[in-house]
Amino acid sequence: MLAETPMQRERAETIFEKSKPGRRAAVLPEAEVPEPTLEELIPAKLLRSEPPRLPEIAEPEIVRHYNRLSRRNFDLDSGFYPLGSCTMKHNPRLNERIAALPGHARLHPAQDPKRAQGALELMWLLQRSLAEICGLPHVSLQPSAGSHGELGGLLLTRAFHADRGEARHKVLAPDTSHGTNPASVTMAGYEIVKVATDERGGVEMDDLRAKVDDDVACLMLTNPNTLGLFDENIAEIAGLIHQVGGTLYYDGANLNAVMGQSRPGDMGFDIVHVNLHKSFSQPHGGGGPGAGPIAVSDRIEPFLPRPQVVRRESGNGSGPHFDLDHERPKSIGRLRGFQGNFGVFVRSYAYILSLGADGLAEASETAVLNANYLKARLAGGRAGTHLPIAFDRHCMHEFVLSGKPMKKELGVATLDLAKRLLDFGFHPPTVYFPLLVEEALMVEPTETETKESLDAFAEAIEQILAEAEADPEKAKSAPYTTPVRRLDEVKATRRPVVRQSLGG
Amino acid sequence: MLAETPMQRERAETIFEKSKPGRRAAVLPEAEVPEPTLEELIPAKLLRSEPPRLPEIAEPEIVRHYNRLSRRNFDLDSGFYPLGSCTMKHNPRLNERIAALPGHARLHPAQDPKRAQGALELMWLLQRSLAEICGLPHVSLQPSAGSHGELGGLLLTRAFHADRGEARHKVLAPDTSHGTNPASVTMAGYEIVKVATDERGGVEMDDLRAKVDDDVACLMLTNPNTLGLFDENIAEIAGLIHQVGGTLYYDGANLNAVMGQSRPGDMGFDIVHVNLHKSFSQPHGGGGPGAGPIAVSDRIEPFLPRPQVVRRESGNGSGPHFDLDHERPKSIGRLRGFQGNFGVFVRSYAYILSLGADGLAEASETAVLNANYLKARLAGGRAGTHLPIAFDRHCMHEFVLSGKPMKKELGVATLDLAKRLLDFGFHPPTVYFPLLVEEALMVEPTETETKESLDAFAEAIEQILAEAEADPEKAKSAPYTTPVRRLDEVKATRRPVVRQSLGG
Amino acid sequence: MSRYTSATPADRDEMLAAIGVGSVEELFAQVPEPLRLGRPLDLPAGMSEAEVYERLAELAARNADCEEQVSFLGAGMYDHYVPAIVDAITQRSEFLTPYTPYQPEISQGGLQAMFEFQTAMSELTALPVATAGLYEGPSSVASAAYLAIGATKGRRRFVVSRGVHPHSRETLATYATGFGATIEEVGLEGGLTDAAELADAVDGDTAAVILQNPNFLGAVEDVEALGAAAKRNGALLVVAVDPMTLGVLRPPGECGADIALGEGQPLGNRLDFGGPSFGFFCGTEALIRKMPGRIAGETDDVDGRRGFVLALQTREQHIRREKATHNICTAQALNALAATIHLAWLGREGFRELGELLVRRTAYARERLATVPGVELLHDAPVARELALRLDAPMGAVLDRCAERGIAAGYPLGREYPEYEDGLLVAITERRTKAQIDDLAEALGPVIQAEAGDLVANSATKSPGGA
Amino acid sequence: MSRYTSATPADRDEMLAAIGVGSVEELFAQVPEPLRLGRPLDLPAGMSEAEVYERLAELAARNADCEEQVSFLGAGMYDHYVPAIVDAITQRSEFLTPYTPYQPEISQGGLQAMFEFQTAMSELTALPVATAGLYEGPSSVASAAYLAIGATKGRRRFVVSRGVHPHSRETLATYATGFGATIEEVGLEGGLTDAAELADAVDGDTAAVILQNPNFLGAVEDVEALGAAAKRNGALLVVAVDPMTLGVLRPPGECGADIALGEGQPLGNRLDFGGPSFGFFCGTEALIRKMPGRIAGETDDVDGRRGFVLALQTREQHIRREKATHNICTAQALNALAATIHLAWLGREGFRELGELLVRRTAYARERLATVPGVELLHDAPVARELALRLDAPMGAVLDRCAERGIAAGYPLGREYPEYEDGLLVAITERRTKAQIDDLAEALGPVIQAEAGDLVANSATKSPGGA
Ligand SMILES: Cc1ncc(COP(=O)(O)O)c(C=O)c1O
Ligand SMILES: Cc1ncc(COP(=O)(O)O)c(C=O)c1O
Repeated sequence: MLAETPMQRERAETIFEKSKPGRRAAVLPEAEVPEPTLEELIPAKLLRSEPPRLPEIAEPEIVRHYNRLSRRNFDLDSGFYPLGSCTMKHNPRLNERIAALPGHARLHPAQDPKRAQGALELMWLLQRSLAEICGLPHVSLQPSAGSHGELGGLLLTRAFHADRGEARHKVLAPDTSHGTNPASVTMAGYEIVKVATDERGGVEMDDLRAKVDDDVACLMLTNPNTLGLFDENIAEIAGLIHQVGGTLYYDGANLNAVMGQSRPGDMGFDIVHVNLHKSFSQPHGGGGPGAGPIAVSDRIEPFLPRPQVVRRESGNGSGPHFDLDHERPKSIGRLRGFQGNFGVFVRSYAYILSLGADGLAEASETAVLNANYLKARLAGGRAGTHLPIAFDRHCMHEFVLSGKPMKKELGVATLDLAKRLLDFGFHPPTVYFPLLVEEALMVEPTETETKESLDAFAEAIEQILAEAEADPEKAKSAPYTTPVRRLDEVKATRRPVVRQSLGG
Repeated sequence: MLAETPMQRERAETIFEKSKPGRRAAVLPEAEVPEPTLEELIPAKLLRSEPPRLPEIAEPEIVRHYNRLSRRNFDLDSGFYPLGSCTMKHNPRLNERIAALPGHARLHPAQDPKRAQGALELMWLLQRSLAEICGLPHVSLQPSAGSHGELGGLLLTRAFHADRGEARHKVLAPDTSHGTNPASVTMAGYEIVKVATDERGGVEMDDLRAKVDDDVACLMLTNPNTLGLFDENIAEIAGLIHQVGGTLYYDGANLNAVMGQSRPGDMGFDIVHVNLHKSFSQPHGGGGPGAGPIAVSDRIEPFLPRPQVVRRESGNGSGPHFDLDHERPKSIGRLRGFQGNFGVFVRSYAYILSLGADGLAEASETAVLNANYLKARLAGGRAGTHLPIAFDRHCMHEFVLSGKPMKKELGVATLDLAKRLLDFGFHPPTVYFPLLVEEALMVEPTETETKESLDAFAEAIEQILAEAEADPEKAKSAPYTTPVRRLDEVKATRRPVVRQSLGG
Repeated sequence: MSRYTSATPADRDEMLAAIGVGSVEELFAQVPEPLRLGRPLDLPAGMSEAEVYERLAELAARNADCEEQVSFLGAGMYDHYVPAIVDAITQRSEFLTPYTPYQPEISQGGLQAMFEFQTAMSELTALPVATAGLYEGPSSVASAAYLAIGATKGRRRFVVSRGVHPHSRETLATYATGFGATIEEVGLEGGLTDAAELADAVDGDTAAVILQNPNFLGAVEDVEALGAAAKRNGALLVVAVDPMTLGVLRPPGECGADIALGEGQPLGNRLDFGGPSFGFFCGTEALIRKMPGRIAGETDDVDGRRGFVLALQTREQHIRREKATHNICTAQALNALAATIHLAWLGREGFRELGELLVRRTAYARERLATVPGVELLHDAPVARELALRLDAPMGAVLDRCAERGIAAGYPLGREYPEYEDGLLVAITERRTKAQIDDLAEALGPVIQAEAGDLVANSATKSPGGA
Repeated sequence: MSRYTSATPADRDEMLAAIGVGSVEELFAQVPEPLRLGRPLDLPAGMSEAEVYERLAELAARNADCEEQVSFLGAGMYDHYVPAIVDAITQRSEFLTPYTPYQPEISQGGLQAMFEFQTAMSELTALPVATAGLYEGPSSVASAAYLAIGATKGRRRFVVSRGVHPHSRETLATYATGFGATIEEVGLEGGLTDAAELADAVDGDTAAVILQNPNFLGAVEDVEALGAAAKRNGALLVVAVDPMTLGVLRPPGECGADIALGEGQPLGNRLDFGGPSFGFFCGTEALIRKMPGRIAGETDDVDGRRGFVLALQTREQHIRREKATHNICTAQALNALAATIHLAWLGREGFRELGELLVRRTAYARERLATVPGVELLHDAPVARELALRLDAPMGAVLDRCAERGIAAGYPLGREYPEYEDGLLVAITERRTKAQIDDLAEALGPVIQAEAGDLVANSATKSPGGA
């Protein structure tokens, strides 16, 4: 019998603690030029007296440190990761290979567009592809992530209304909306107004009608929404918003359900953000990078951020060329430096080229099939009793269970179930979101999972529930086998220690 | 308490067992050309009826399979790996980056030398560098590993003697020699004659004198030898062999001890192989690839393998160019296809450029320092009692302990100690080699280890021995925490199962 | 089934049976018919891996990258050498493929890396609190402004030096329409922020004074002196810094900065035509609960083992929604990891040496380039790693001619600084050798002469420039 | 201290004190003074990482690689597309940096991968036993010959087709001086091994008959028919195969081969100017204890868990020394892993499809090229992935002219086959598109015309070649 796993035995030590004076990894080139003292070049008062206390450590131990650290992460390339709303789909290594080509990786962002034609063409092609997928004619690639796209979309809305001499103050969003939606609303200077959810999991139409007026700048919607359900009233909703002159914003986090099946533009949305790190396979990197391009309708186009990638016909018949258009008088301006997360564009465009029209449609189909299958598996057995589905209808690419009965009857909270799943080698679903569902468990298997993985996950849930029926403590004290066990999050927030102390 | 570690719980399943008919990862390009049936192009009797039963599995699960598998390996980038004789030194990632450049990785071996000047120049530069390090003027890069170099060296010896009208039959090697030495001797058609070791760990001179005669083709020596000791009589030994017209072969596995300090050529050796995967940082790859270039003296040069990389002055004053010289009438011929393990040459040359003259000398110095320090640490405490040093003098880059007292007094064999070290997160030293030392433990820390790692290793040994004094069963049943525990090697050899059965 | 999906026809049948429907079609019935696309997307058919590679390698080859050109382009992103271990480690699946560490027990690798990143950035800036990172540089400036509104109880006026990166100022302007804030720009004088104008501009309604150091023209500012106006008026002092200069330049935390932030690309990140990189964001203890984005914090597990978690999550959108300090969710964790590894690789001494190398090579470049006929210094303030010139010839033509010789000569200032229509910003990294600097000088001379004709004749005899 | 070593001056002092010496120098005292080098090595000083990169990237740029040229070079190594997952996985430290799995408990990753490799190669060749791999192709032929001596109780005569790769025949000849063996070569007739000559050559002293399929001229041999002579005389039938053809060609195990081996490069390995790659080596059950190199075998641990170990180590040098079946130690494990991953990626169907694609494109290329004036087929035997032509113009000049057009037209046969001085071997992979084949055809015509003058006039009207 073992007291600890090998990883548990290995106590955390930061790279700063492994430092020893005099060690180093980097050797720098010779200066080759005259070497006056720094004070001869820059006034002493503007100079630093002591270098920052970075670690002193030779290369082999740096490599070991981060290699060992890496193994303290669970990752998508090791196992099932049904983190709802995050679309943890396979990250093809092909895309990494292509992104690493020097023509991409070592291309300076201020390179003259004449000498960056390949990059601009790729961006233009990605814009066209996303426009087609979203069913909206214009795309800006600038936003760095979904939430950045949301902010951009709301600033577009503001500019759109300002251009018409209007100042509106309210933005509507359902109570199931993602936290970034209201946060973006606040940052964009609007007031958020929550709309209720009906018993089928869609927007409560009466509530919506009651709240729609001409102070409404925008309605932000995720469709399928964060319950994994397609809002069947979307056409009517769009009508209501457009009637009062508002814009309809599509949070594209769930686009993976509808690629090649249904298009936000066709549903009536004016502005869509696309999370390239979700539907388009950019690896999540432990929390980024991503990218959140926005697709918009004609009426929003004039306000898109600057610069915009454009294709121009050469007058001289030498074929089209690509450029950055800065002359956009109505533009909201920049959302960030340079042209956006180009490295992400490369990966996502490689993904689109790999799958093609059919492949994208098939991906969404399989994502929906996998979700419904897993939902069906979990509707039986103990999960059916303890973890009922929140809204009982076919789902799209994800679904939400409620751990309320489990908590009530077994004393085991959703959090406990999640922690116990860790011992079974699974990443837990998203927990406690959407807020609407008590003890929520949001499951998104994605299309790249096998039926075997789904079955194994369902069996693990069954086993955990069986175990909890016999002894709820088992789950409540879980996990047991992870590199560290349950952590004191309260302490970390009450008395935050957010950097390694180095004394002095 | 835990019944099993997470890795132990995960039972081995091969990629073939994960196969499911109809799945696939590769999508192939369209043929683009006419597609007659194969029988129209190749007679049916020469065609295969059923494709080989390769796995059917989509890319995400292939990646997961090998990622998970990888974590069932201990590796140099995770911890201390003092595997004697193998020089497990840090493998710089820079070298991987350079080897992956398309100009290296996608260069066809049959490219016309005119259009492979960079590759040939690199090979030539590596030849010159190894010649300088070995103190011998000519180098062939062809051999694929040390043992291949040995075979090559013996065939060179044969050719050298044949050229003088001699046919000799015996090759001498000390009883401490590595297994490849006698195996190469046999393959080269010679008879091996063992030479004894004296009480200082060097060649027993009387025994050598008794065995040297004019039927001796060659003496193969490792210096420092596999005990980690420099043979102080090397000059005399060389004299004895040369006197009878034999060649002196240097097994370069231990070159890491003497780079920039002492050169085999200066010691009197005629032929040297260099394991680029040891002293020159080519990663070991789980058992290759490596490369075993040979450096030779003038008298051996005419017999070197074909083709040889040469630098030629252009008659027209346009500077030198590089070529493959096939016109070597006395050459022993090829030892393999094309030009050798070029990818390994790139890595090792990058390493030589990185360290330079001083760095290489410093590497050997530090390797020797680290070995002697660890030896000193292990001379104290329980190791000093249970695991005495086999030959008590300063060592070079490695040293050999004997577990004989430990086995006798505690009933714990060297193998048990090695297995118990696994639980402490260390790769064990080489065990049961050299054969001369009973219950041998051969420790080579290399220069890239920190003092802290050496200390931790010494402390682990101390702890294991303390534990063994109290309860020898602890070691004898070790390991406990590895992905699998002690394996039945006898069964694997008695009733070998060497492939996955697929039924049918 | 594609190469990335696994549902065989047999699987599909079993799965549909378990669901209790006859086809996947039925599952999509919730999408009203008129909204179904009903046709294939108008995109090309899928391609094999080799074909995708060839196609995109072909596009990549149409870019003039820094492997092919000798590049003096900077302006916020720099062609530093990224050590091989950065790629090797960041490409490990364990770092590459997980998401934000919501489950800390199985995310200690990422969380500890964040903690180390925070420590490193805190050391660089000499400020006690660092976040785990924002999107990139310019939007971090806007995020600092947003924070300043809250930290000053709603002041909505920003005083910004024209030495701040134009992209940062433009981004701030974009965001400010949402914040309902106003921006006042302070001009440059001799390459440096006009101290008097700045002092005048700051008032009791000012939420923040925003500076950049070195500023966009490469000049090293006296941040402490400039910042006094902010202190006097209770405004935050926000300083955007080039992290690569912080081995030698006085860190913002020692100059009175409340917030130091910047573009992180120079630390271990590729150029990538502008992204992804990351923004770092550091501040005083007082601001910790107002910070944007993730922060890793140290704690213990139930058995007393040291561990790390996302701390202070109550600042964040997923908990606080409309009351969050920021809307950021997916950020740039992998890019921050790259920086952490790069900094560990450089180490304390290497980081300082690199800073010194940049300063010395830049000084050499300035002296050398100033001797070129037709070139003069745009300012003679001290510089660290980038310098500004004026050229006596049409900028576009000069840059094209240099490009023909394989040199990207620098960043033309004209678009963003009409006052410096003839201005060129030249950046130096440790990859730019003395020989390359000399080549640039030797290329510029004849190129300017050719483009400017005899305009340059009268400046041909001047002596080396500089201070 | 270098960047890779850690002993600081303080460490050194402590360590020397523990050892009980005053300097490292003292430790080297065992090296007699006259043998001490006493001067620095005559090598350049160490360089920074960036400088080493630049220097070697510069050398690399002086090679015309397959990224830059359209290459029809083959002759044993082929420009196949290596899927990205191969690099991603083989570059993981866990596979890249350990050594041979002597400690199986901590080497299950490598051992299981070997076991999978063996299974895959066994499937490909249809022989029950596969080893974990040898150095590369040609030396594997010599290793098979060595085995054959033992398996035939000391026969020392090999009959070898001239269709076997010249490098294999040369390597065999080199080794044979050690084995004390003789070699008889059998000629080719119409591109194929002369069956009658072969039958005559084999006798009761013959240890092995060695064939290659497809042979060096690209022709598909009737291995079973040719092998009959070996069977009759109790010699082993050894067949070198191109693994990429084994999705479509009858596998050696079904043709009576005792040993099938070959160059593994086409499976997941880079060209690397010729290495490292690996040799695969498969045989019948009867030969298992005579096999060279590592073999992974399945077994159980003390708790009954399935595991893998190095099996049958008593064949090996480290146990059996001079009685070992071979001298190999460090082999090519990582390259074999690359092959395993590539094969899993191709999968059962993909592997067959790839074989078919090669056959069809090669057929197209043969037909297309044969229409070029000045080109005729060297033989019209069936081909799978490589074809042999005769050109009516000086070979060197034709190849140079094609190279100027960015095409490596193929492998000239002249050096190794004086009888085919005008012979050119053209290899096809899935990367060589129809358009590229057409380009080659279009380039060859004018080039030959230019080089050969009116010599070609009379062949200009001939019809497409082929069988
Ligand atoms: C529904 C939903 N909306 C918005 C977002 C925000 O996207 P991002 O993380 O890219 O900023 C997320 C992602 O986490 C999401 O799941
Ligand atoms: C002393 C000695 N000689 C020879 C060899 C054989 O070298 P290789 O494994 O490169 O064939 C080794 C390596 O293991 C060795 O340690």
